[in-house]
Amino acid sequence: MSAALEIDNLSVVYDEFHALKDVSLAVERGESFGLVGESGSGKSTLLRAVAGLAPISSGAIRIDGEALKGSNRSKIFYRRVQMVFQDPYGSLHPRQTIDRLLLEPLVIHGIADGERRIERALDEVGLGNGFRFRYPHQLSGGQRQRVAIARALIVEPSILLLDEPTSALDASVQAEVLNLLEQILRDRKLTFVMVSHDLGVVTHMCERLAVMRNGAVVERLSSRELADGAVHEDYTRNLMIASKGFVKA
Amino acid sequence: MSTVETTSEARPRKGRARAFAKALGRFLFAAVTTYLGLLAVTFFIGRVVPIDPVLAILGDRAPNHVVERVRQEMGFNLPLYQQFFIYIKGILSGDFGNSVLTTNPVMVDIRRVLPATIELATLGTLIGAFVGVPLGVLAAVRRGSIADQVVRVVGLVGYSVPIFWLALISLVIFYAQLRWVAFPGRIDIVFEYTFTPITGLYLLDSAWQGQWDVFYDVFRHIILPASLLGYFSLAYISRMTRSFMLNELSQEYIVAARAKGLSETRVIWGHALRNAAVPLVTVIALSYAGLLEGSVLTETVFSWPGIGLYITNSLQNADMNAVLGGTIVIGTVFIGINLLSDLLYRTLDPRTRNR
Amino acid sequence: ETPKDTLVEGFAIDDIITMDPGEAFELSTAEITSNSYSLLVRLDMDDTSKVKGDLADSWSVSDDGLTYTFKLKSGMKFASGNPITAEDVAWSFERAVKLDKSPAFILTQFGLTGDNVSEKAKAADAGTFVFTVDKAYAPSFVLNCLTATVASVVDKKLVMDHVKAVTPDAEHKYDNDFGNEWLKTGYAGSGAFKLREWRANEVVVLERNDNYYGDKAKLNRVIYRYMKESSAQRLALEAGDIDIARNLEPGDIDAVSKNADLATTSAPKGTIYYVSLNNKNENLKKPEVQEAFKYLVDYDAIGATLIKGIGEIHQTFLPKGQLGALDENPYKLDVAKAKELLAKAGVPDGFSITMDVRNSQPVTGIAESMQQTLAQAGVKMEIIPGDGKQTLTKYRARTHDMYIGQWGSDYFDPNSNADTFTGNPDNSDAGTVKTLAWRNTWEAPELDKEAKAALLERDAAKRAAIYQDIQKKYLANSPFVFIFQQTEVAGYRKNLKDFKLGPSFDTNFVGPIAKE
Amino acid sequence: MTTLLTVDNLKVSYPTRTGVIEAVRGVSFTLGKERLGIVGESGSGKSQTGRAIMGLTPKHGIVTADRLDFNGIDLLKASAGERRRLRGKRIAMILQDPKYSLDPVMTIGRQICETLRTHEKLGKAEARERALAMLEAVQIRDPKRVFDLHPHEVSGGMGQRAMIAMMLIAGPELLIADEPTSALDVTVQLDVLRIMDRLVADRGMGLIFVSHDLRLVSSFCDRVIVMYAGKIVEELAAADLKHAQHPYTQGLLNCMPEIGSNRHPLPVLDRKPEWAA
Amino acid sequence: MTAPASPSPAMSRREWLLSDRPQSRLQARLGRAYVTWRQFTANRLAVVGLLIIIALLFIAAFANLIATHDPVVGDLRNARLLPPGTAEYLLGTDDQGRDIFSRLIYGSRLTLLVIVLVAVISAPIGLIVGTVSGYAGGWVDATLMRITDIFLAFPKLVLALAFVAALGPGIQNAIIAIAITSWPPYARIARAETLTVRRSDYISAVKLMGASPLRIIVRHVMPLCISSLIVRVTLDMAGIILTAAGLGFLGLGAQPPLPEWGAMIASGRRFILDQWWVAAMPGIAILIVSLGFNLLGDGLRDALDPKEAGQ
Ligand SMILES: Nc1ncnc2c1ncn2[C@@H]1O[C@H](COP(=O)(O)OP(=O)(O)OP(=O)(O)O)[C@@H](O)[C@H]1O
Ligand SMILES: Nc1ncnc2c1ncn2[C@@H]1O[C@H](COP(=O)(O)OP(=O)(O)OP(=O)(O)O)[C@@H](O)[C@H]1O
Ligand SMILES: [Mg+2]
Ligand SMILES: [Mg+2]
Repeated sequence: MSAALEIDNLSVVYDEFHALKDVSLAVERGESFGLVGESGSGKSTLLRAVAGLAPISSGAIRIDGEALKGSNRSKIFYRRVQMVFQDPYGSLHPRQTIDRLLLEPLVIHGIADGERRIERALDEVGLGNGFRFRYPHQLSGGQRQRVAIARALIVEPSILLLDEPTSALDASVQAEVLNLLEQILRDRKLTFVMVSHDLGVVTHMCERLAVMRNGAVVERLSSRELADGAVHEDYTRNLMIASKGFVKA
Repeated sequence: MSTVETTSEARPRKGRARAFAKALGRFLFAAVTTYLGLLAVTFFIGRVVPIDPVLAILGDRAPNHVVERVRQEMGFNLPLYQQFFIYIKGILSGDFGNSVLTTNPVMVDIRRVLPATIELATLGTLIGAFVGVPLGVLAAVRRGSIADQVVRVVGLVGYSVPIFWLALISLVIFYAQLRWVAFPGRIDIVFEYTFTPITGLYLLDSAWQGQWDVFYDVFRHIILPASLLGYFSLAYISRMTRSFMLNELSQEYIVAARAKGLSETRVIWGHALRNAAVPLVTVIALSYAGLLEGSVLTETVFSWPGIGLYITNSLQNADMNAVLGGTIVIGTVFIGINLLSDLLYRTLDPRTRNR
Repeated sequence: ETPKDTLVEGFAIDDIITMDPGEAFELSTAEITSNSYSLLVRLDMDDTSKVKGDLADSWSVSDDGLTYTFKLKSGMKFASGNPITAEDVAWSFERAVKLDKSPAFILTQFGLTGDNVSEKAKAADAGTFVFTVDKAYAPSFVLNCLTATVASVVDKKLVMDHVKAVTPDAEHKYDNDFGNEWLKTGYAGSGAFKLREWRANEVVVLERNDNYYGDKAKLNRVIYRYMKESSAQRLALEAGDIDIARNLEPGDIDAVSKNADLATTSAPKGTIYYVSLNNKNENLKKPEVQEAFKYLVDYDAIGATLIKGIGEIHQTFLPKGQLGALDENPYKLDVAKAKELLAKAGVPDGFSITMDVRNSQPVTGIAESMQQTLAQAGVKMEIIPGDGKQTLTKYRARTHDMYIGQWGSDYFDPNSNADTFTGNPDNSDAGTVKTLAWRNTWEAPELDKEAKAALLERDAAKRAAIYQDIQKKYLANSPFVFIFQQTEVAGYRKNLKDFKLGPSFDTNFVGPIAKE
Repeated sequence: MTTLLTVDNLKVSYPTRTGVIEAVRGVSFTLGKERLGIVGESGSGKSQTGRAIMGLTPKHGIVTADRLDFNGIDLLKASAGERRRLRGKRIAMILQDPKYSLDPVMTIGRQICETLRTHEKLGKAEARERALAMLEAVQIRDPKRVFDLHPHEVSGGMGQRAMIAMMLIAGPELLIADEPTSALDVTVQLDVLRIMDRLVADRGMGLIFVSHDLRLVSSFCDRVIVMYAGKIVEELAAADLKHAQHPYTQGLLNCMPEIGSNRHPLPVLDRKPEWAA
Repeated sequence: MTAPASPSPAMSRREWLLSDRPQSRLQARLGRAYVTWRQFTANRLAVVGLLIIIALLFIAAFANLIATHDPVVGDLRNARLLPPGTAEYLLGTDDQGRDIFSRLIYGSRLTLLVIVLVAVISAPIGLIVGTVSGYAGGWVDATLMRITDIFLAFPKLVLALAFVAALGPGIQNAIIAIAITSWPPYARIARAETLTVRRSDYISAVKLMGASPLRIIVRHVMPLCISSLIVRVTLDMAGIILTAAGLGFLGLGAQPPLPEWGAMIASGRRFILDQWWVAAMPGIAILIVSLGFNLLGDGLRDALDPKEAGQ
């Protein structure tokens, strides 16, 4: 049985700048996989490349064993793979109500019983029907991120790509969103790829993770190994120390 | 201690030069294609104009055989595309043809009329910028105050008033009634014999030659039209300044500058305006370009012998060589101004220097 | 304030396209040329149906009416200092004919061609010029034509220094341009003033010619300054920025004449304003409709307002002052009569029509006024405005319904107008003689024949009678509604002495003008 | 310990068309030569408190307090000029994001010199010397080069150091740091904190450290104030963090996932309306 | 859910509109419109502008009832160039003896006609060109922007003049000429807006839903451009009025006897020294109406497009 998502020697080049250099990964079906690294290390680029939003210069991506061609993705692909973005303030169309936002994928894919689905999706992410006709600016960051998750889930994908879904949120709100994601993961048996710069968040959510730096994967390990300090790279170790907080000299 | 070097610091200078050359190449290509389009559109219009160009050359009373002869001589009997090629060929060899109306080569005419417009538009823009920028700053700093409202209304009226109408009215007031200014043209006929312009910018020329009586006369001629144009650019510039300043004043670095204990003057003029100046350069350049064309109507009212008057006159007389020449020159000036403002932008904004 | 030794005129000189007298055919140029070049004969200001000598001291016509012999005054010089000889006169004629520009027909209509001109216009000796015509024309006709600026005498020696070699082709059979290119802006004359400079749409500068053989000009310089608008000219005149305003409109004339420092002067000119009806239009073709339209112009109101001071109501095609002009204005605004006529023509409820009008006064105002009066008789007239060249292009292509135009004689002789208003040898669209009659698709062979006969009538009084007869018939039955004859008006500062306007455009002399 | 700053019942409000927004609703504390942390979630009024002390509240905001005293100077009564002279010279503030808080068109060196020359009569050369020394003090390796760079040409961490240099160069007695490291990568964050830590210790300044990260604040500061909806809900010594009383504080402490700990689901805050009362 | 979709007695209409938990699409939309309206009306000058425009519409609609005289037929003999305030001629008469007041009233129809037609022609062209160009990028963008640049490189008025000269003078042709010259800036604006949103996450999100480019442009990008476009078009109305008047002034716009304001100024120009009102009155009318549009546009911008305010 092939992996849910396989990435082979993927490179992405933006105007002569190598954002990703020969990255390879494999994520099993039903697995939750984490990506950590500091800002600019290419985490988002990797997810965007999978979703067809970044220019792929070489390498291959396979979903359930099926190879994807270049950056073009079919409609069917998008029923399988969905993504939640880093910035909840920028990922919702500012002029559309939540209702309209959630209706859009249903219309595109010609899915019937929109009403019911929207209600259910909102319910699922812990937002009542009362939020349905609001505009994004009438929501808090956490609520927006829930809407974004609901939108991703409404087409019932099998793979969910999460690009730092909580980095823009307060710690307390982050906890709520993480709990929600965990519950969905459990209920729907989704395959997860989650990006974060916070080792705590990644180990909390994922079984395995990869550490990225300057567009390349420097280390692959499991959460267990990380918790035990079984780390090989200095860079990873630095990240670990930093996440512990300030130590007085 | 692990200091993270950023990529931008490490970027080599050579790459920068190459990027600049590339940008320049792209710009030139754009300029050339724009040019060709410009030529094509004008040429097309020129040939569709329902005026018999031969009529412009000969007048109504010419006998018919003369008309036919001239038509052939001018090549108006050739197919359109051939005429276009002939025209382009002329342009490429630097020949814009002769003006029917003045019999001079078009380039000679334009060399004579262009300085008049340049002088007018430049003075107008200077007035607009030197008054408009401080007004805009004032409005932004005192946002919502009476001063802000006044600046706003002054600006809006500037946007709303027909320029030719205002020109007429002010001519009646300042020339006919008060006799404060001189009219028409650029200079009194008295100086026709005593003053020889060098650059064609009379203010500069007369000052350079120390002919202060001429300078005064030229000034009395230019001040009214220039003030009118200045008012229009002022309306635009003050409004843009206001919005740029509001934008800059809401930035965090302004808070930081205040936190440093800088005086308000320094915060506003040294930091906010310095940053607002970057987009303002483009605005002022645009308004300059706008005045070049806004002068069409103004020049008509003030009998100002500039390129606007030249083009309208030629157009009405189906003098297509002159129209095309004039349009190309204005297009060149437009494109030149754009290039210049782009360069200025680059020097003013360090962020555009690399990357 | 203008300088003491300089006369500054505000003048709409935008029609000037060349200064070569052999080529120029524009009204403003006529004035400049007549002040800077000499002719054999000029109009007699005291009786404009006669001519008097300019360069010519005397002349005689042979009995067969074909040969005109001119004796030149002696000791005359061009502005350049070269002597004026019959050779210059002959060469000037030859030059004009061979150049064959717009005004050349004034000479060629006497049978001159490039091949025979050196024979037909030649110097018998240094002081005698002999001109031979092909038919026994009325001498008044020939002499009148010789007062046209195309017959100006140019300085052969000077021009020869500036000729440009050209390769002869089918159109131009000669190996040089007769100095045409240089003379467009250059000067080779002998008038009271020399042309110093012409800058299109800006200025014409004249300087006194000290070699002038006649009365020397009083002022050193004359500057014609381009100004189009009447109100601008008036402003400048009031402010003393110009000495003479040449294109004043009625309201401004009033104001100027009321100003203590200023005065006005006027003279009727040979220009006639008319409305023409194109016979291609089914309705306009009907004689009753044509007549009805003559009743649908409010002549009185127009005369009292729109053209007050700048024109006089005039309903025939020969302007007052020309030989044989008929001074009869029988038509008045009469809507009832017009309605009757329209009913007779089978269009009792009127019809819709367009009129091409150029954007200038007073024609726009007259057109608007007609629009209102025509509407009273049920005729809906739409005005199509355009600039001069635009409406003319349409007019010359005969695609108009109605056109409001002006016509100034090509030369100061009744034949000029008679020919254009009646002659139409080929009424097809391909017709090459584009007279005004042709432009309105109208033929009047009878009248044309009469006009041709008048040309050969050597008795001036009889000749005049023929023209009057033509005009009477024309008045009753033609697609032309004549409205007024232009009066040229100028406002000037009172410190000017001896400023007068002449009867035609080439008789506005600036030489006698002095300043106090 | 001498008291540097006394804040008593500070209120900041913004009248808007839809009603008055009360950003800070009666905050009181005192500060000596110590490190005081202010924590709280987004919008709880941390920054507004800091800015009110600096006198940087926007014009349309209304600041009131029973007492606002800096070293014996009554800030409420001080004229605008006096307050300006205090700013940068005696009270300084570091802003959150170096990308936005440095003037983009001015070189870093000039911005640092500007602070200095505003407050001290100093020649250009001398100011430059001092600035270079300060850049070195914030551990920039090649001060001469960085001096002539524009803000966009340096990394976030370096920009934040430049910002610190700019604010500390005139030797203030009180430093307000408003989330000085939240925009930085975790690894760089610690570098910057260490620099601040040393400078504060060396110069004996009072420090107000604003952050939303309770754990970070408690490890860095001596004393912590916890804010919620414009009010102080709890004040405690950093060492006593584990014994926090208020459920909000407890919630903040517990809701962060940690490496190695295995809490599924994470505890979440159950906000009670009475906290905000 | 117990709250009814219509305002309950306990809830004022205003509260219902301002509710931050709307119960229906309609309520959400109305609420949004209401907020915009309140933002708009907070700007007093903008309300003045709106009132001017409403007055213009009213006057244009009821011109035949308001006007006291025929706008085209005058009394050349008796009522030529009468000053304002003369019995029965409120604003005086012109050189054809026509009542200036009535001409101004009827002229409002022409003004409206011009701006409405120009807006209807040029705004959609600009919107389509701009969004397609901005979203598609590549050679489509390059080509479309080249064309736009060519039109922008022309002095606008000269280009309009040339077009009118080619098409022949007249109000329809003036409208076409102005429309042809006014779409490029709209295309630029729409493109700039599109470029900023093209890479935004919410457009990426829609793309991830599987939406086609056409759908993205029409349903997601265009609505975003529309408000800044509306603002710009409103602000441009004044410019259009001025350009039309300029053409009229040069004799290339509306034909006589149409009471077009610019042409009225042109014909009044001859009397400016003695009968100032003939040219002054239509000038004032133009000033008021274009000021109205500018004020309205300014207010709209602040209400619709807070971040663009002032630009
Ligand atoms: N559209 C683009 N054009 C050019 N460069 C890009 C583009 N998008 C990203 N990059 C560059 O690619 C690199 C990797 O970016 P990416 O967004 O993947 O980083 P990241 O690991 O997600 O960082 P962060 O934690 O800040 O989100 C960065 O240096 C960025 O500048
Ligand atoms: N200029 C202003 N006008 C109106 N309200 C404002 C203004 N500035 C701040 N506020 C309000 O004041 C409250 C407190 O803001 P403050 O910036 O102090 O929060 P904070 O605790 O610093 O949050 P963060 O962690 O997001 O920076 C917020 O609700 C904010 O909306
Ligand atoms: Mg990212
Ligand atoms: Mg804050």
